[in-house]
Amino acid sequence: MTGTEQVGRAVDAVARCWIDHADELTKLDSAIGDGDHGTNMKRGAEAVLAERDAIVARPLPSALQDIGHVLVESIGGAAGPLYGSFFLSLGRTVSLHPNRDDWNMGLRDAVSAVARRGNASPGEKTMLDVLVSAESAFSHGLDAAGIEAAASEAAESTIPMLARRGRAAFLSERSIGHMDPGALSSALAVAAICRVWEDAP
Amino acid sequence: MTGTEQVGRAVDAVARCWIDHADELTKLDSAIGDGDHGTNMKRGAEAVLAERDAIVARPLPSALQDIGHVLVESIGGAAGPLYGSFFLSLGRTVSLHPNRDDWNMGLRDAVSAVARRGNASPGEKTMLDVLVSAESAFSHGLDAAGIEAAASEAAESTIPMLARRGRAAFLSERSIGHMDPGALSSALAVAAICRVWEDAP
Amino acid sequence: MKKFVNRIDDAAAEGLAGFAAAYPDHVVLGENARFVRRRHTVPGKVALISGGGSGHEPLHAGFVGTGMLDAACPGHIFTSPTPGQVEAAMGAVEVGAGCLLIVKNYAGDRLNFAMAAEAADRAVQTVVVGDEVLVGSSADGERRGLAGTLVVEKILGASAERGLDLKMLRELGERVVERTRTIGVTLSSCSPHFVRGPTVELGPEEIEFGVGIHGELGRRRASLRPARALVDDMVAAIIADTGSLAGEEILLFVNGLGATPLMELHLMFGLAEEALSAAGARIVRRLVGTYVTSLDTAGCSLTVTRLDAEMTAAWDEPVDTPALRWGC
Amino acid sequence: MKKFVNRIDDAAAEGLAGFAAAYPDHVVLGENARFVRRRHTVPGKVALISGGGSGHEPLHAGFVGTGMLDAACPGHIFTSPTPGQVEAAMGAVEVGAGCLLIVKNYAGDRLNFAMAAEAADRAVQTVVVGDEVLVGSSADGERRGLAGTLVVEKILGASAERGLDLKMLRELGERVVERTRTIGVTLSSCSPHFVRGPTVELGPEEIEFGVGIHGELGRRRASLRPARALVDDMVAAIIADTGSLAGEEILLFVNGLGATPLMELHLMFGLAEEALSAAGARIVRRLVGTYVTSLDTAGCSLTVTRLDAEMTAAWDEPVDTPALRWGC
Ligand SMILES: Nc1ncnc2c1ncn2[C@@H]1O[C@H](COP(=O)(O)OP(=O)(O)O)[C@@H](O)[C@H]1O
Ligand SMILES: Nc1ncnc2c1ncn2[C@@H]1O[C@H](COP(=O)(O)OP(=O)(O)O)[C@@H](O)[C@H]1O
Ligand SMILES: [Mg+2]
Ligand SMILES: [Mg+2]
Ligand SMILES: [Mg+2]
Ligand SMILES: [Mg+2]
Repeated sequence: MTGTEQVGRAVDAVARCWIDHADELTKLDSAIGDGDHGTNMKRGAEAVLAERDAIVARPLPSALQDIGHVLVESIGGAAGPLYGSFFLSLGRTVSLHPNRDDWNMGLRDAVSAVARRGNASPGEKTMLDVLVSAESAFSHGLDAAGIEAAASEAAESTIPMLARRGRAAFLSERSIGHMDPGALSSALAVAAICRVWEDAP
Repeated sequence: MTGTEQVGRAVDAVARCWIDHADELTKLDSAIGDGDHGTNMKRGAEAVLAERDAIVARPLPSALQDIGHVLVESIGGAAGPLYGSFFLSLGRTVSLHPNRDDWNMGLRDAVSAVARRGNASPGEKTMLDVLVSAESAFSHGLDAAGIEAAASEAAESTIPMLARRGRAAFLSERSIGHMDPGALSSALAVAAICRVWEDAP
Repeated sequence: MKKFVNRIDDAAAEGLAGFAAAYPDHVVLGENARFVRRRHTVPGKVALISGGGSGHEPLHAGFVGTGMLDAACPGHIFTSPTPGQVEAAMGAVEVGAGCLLIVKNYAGDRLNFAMAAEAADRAVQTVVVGDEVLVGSSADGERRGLAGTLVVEKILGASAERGLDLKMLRELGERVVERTRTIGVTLSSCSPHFVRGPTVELGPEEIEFGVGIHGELGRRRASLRPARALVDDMVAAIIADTGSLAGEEILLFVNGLGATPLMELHLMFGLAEEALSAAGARIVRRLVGTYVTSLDTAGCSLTVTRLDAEMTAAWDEPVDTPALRWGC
Repeated sequence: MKKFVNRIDDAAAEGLAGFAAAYPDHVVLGENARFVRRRHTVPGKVALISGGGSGHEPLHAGFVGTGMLDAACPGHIFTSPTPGQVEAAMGAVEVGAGCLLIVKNYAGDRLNFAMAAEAADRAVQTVVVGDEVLVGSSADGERRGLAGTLVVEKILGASAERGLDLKMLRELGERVVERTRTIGVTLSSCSPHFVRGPTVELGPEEIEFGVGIHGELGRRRASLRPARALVDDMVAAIIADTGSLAGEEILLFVNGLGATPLMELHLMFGLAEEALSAAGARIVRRLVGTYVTSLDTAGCSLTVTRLDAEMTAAWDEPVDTPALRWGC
């Protein structure tokens, strides 16, 4: 499968996943936020799907940056700029035909771009906790299943955390006991990508 | 028992009755009105009770007119002017020591004062239906129990009526099947007065 | 229904006291809060006095001030004020040119204001406001006084400032009432302080069509549908009452009944403008917001006034009241 | 929760379209409704731009016009607008004196407005509004941007009309934020279009104390008590944050969160004025009404701004926007 075909299938899988789990994300964001994360991610997914063919037809770096722009201009809220920064950064660093090391470097930069943009660090009950875990699993050479598990565990790990960033931070202790909605949307995306990667490495 | 003593006991009985049945009147007025008849009549009762001794100390005609003024300035809404007109008229026509015929003429004038003030006629699902029945029972020489029964039946008779006056008239057919709140407050008052009258004719 | 309140019986009085505290430059509370009057009366001007039960805020006290009312008499919640309150208000604001009483078409309001007018030893005239669109079988019935009351008070207020006398004002008022039609829809009834729970229970898919402003039953129960369908029904009911609006210059006023967010009122306004334009009407003046309410009722009303030059000019005149302010 | 709506996803856009239709003389919708701008810009004036998720109406688009904002960017319900919207607004209303972005203190608002500022090829400065009173353990935390945003926008709007430059406006804005504190209380949370039922379930005797304007959980759950007790707690929390208000000249602004009737807001205003006066504060300016909301939330907020001469003068300047209008 060509690179762009794989990107296309990843885009479809992530978008499908965010759309299918919108209600779940809404429920989480209702508990410690304002309830819009589900519709925000669904809107972002639909916007990318609407331009999927054009995006996939472009060279990988541009395709990834296009995805970033589309997400920034469609999701809104805190999640938009953060997911946008991730793909914009990834698109700027990966080469045309990246090998695992190229992806490794690209993902590392993308995760730190998110951290920088959101001025957050791991352990603050945000999507960053999942992105950091997934990236580190990838950089340690784990396979798709291993990376997916790391992401899922990271999402679970946000439940006991005290939120220090984002809307949930306003609740202090009351944020404890709930999974962070952005952490789940990130873990869902990682899982979707891993499955596509697994089917056609 | 002197006249004024009897008026005092009648005032206490009617006021006590309106206060005790406030919730019931509220429920009826919620069904086909705006729900305030219970509190309106309770407020009127409390206002008269507050001036009870001063009122009772005065000659009967003035006492009745004072009751009318107090009710007008305390009940408000449609019920205020109507109950007020009743007592104002009664106070203007009864003599200092009225016999049954004097009361008869006074009550007849008072009921027509209410009809004039409200521009209503019997059968329009208002308090007038009860006042007319009670007055006619009185004028036909019935005893306290008979008058009380007539009033109570008249209140029941408003249930199938289509309201043509007051707030309930706006509901047309939807007013059918509910007792008119003003009819109940009038029937309660008649019953209270009859019992006082019965104990000490 | 949870409320910000201390003693239930004091809810209206404490609300009025807070209102007066909030607008010291505009209004003054009459003796033991029997009425609210504008701070500065205008020599020679006809005094405009209105009032009614509390629970419709900002109506009527919110419309006391330059270009609108001289005084408003607030009764208890949903209970018309007493003749004594109206008489006291007349005594406070009448300056020799007589009083025009603006009375909504309810038995309580008409009875109490009539007793005040009878007892008054000054020139008093009355305009009864009945702007409700009659729906179905009630075609011959009485029209309730609804949100159109604001339009009447604004147009009469400006005209009184311009010096119209009592008779001309009453006639203008009656003409405005004739050309003003309102229809309301409720999604959930209000829960008055004296009623445990809502006055009318509506199911999740039920609405009341053709409603008043006292939480009472409307003309008929209907089912909840998308806003466009509701607006089309409301506009159709208005036109069935007024006759064709084709070519008419109209004021469109979409009013919230107390607990409907502005986003939804704006949405209904846009749909109403579309529907009326499609019916050939020309919207030349516009108002949208929560002005004539029924405590915490979720719902809204559409008011259409067929304007003429005099009414449009009066509508445009400056007004400076707590709830309505433009041009000064 | 029943609403006036067509398609759920179109609720905000159709509300905005209705808003623009209702105020044709005040505002113009930007290309595919990405922003709302005032009809007439003022040459040489610093452009004031704000925005945020929809659902807070009339904030922010209702404050576009003379003496307040030049443009407002509405996002989806409770979702910050995108950088592209802010950039488009800047392009439409900046007239050479730069843009001041007024940004409420939420991650989404700050992230999106920051990306727009970074991409802009014009002078841009930002004022972050965090006026929330911090309660208990969160003493060191972030302050949410609440109803005080209106005060900041009014004072900066007037000052920009008077010709203050970008730097002076930003400094004034930061000073106003520093001197403005808001605390809110919710009786029942809102039911956003995308959430089946309320965001937060509150029992019949429960309230949320120290709330935001997105229907989210507040600082703590508390029990419903008489209004006077609630106001005393709110004022105590404000003073615990600001320090004594004795001798201070203050603006008191009591704001409805969307579904609270005016009678209750007036009642809360009266109690707040009493409590603050008892604490030695002098109330010199007043505002009460439903201005900065959270869809259909039943609740209210108390905002206190410690005024100085410059702020008071700016507050008094004429303003002509859809939601706030005096002096012109
Ligand atoms: N500063 C931040 N750094 C990293 N992630 C953040 C930050 N702020 C918010 N988030 C993420 O955004 C998610 C919320 O997204 P969303 O609900 O769409 O935005 P909003 O909070 O503006 O409504 C949170 O669950 C969290 O994972
Ligand atoms: N025109 C009228 N003639 C006689 N009785 C009337 C008339 N209008 C109203 N009523 C009586 O008043 C009662 C309602 O009183 P109340 O609820 O206190 O006033 P309101 O309708 O103003 O809220 C009705 O039940 C009816 O009996
Ligand atoms: Mg959210
Ligand atoms: Mg009633
Ligand atoms: Mg009533
Ligand atoms: Mg949000």
